[in-house]
Amino acid sequence: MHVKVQEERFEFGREAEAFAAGCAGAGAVVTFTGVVRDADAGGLVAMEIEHYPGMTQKALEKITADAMARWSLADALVIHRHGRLEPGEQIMMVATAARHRVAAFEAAEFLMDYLKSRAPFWKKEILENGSASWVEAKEIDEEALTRW
Amino acid sequence: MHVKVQEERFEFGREAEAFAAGCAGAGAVVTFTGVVRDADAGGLVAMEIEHYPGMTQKALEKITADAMARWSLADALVIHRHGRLEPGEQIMMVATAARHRVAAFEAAEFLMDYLKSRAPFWKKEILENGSASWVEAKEIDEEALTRW
Amino acid sequence: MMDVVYFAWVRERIGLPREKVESTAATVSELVAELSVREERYAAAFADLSALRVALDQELSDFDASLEGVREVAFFPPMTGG
Amino acid sequence: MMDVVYFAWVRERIGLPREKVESTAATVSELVAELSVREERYAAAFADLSALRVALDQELSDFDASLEGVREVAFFPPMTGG
Repeated sequence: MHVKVQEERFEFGREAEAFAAGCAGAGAVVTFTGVVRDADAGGLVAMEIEHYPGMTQKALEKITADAMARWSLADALVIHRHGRLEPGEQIMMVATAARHRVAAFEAAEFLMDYLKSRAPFWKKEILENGSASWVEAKEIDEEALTRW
Repeated sequence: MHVKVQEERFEFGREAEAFAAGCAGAGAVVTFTGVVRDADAGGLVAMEIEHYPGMTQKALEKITADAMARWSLADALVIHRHGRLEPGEQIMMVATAARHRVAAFEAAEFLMDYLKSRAPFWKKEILENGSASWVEAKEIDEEALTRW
Repeated sequence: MMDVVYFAWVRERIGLPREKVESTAATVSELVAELSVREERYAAAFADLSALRVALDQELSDFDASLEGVREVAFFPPMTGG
Repeated sequence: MMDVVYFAWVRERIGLPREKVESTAATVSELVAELSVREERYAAAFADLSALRVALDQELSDFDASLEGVREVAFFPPMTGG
């Protein structure tokens, strides 16, 4: 199990390759990567991600350990960045390895749903016109948790 | 959209990185990789994958195009190997890119479910004791298609 | 005259990967019946059609389908890719 | 004496990330009530509790929870990670 909270960029391909190589007996490996998009309207200049340093690592470790146990994963990885990110930069990734594909997919979706609504990160969008606004939590992200 | 049917190994990390870099505006990228496991009992020496050369590329392109349209994907990738593979080798991968995570996950699961049961590949397991047997299709893999 | 191709254990049981077949069968089922009476190995391969799949000109099809205009018929077990 | 920390727009509205608070509040709700009467910026930040989340000693909690033995209280909007 690997949980990293960091400001620096990470190399998605290298992380994915190392993760898969580390659990070759697993059969099924799923990864998810979140990328900073342009805002839907009015060009996004940057995304600023604030977090709660004392709590973040613990919260991610708890969520990841829950997924490991529930789906009997061979391994799991979570990387989440904070600080200032520009469009096209990768915000975070998760990876899961299991004997069968259904478990690997479900565990990755579970991790994403919990990260979205239970890990202490807050996103702020900085637009071209200089305005800045906190991203609001979505109802559907909260509802997604009821699946688990 | 990228569909490759090949005997050679592929580098999962490099393919994943290139795929993600090619659709940076997408927001969400999901990958799945299948790895040759040891057999549950009686050590597996190799997996031989037979395919139907005239049909394979077309069948994969059709399935991938269906996923692209249905989930409005920014991009999709399928790589599937054939020939002789040893435990630990990667058999295949899929990758999907979409604006939101639910679409990227669903499209990747759809691709996997269809690849399992509708793409013309057949796996044969070669065991340590010299015996060889064709992997039987699983009822649950056929049932998985009813979800779509 | 059409090409008939076999994969996986169907190929092994029949003992060859591909052959040319002269047939007046109108449907896949009729072709299966013609082949099955040829030799025991065909009868063995085609004994349980529920364990077989068929593709016509490289598209999945079924045993009721017409062979009119078809150039390549493929028989194989359920796929196990992924 | 406990540490009270704020994140995202709660931090911006109150105007500081962290402060020490002397309080006899037994629950989170009582602490919120005490802070809200201090100054308008607190009242503004705590106006709608349904838009807020609270963590006690770095574990998610709720507004009814007891503050007994708690050293750090955090207030913030619903999280938006991932």
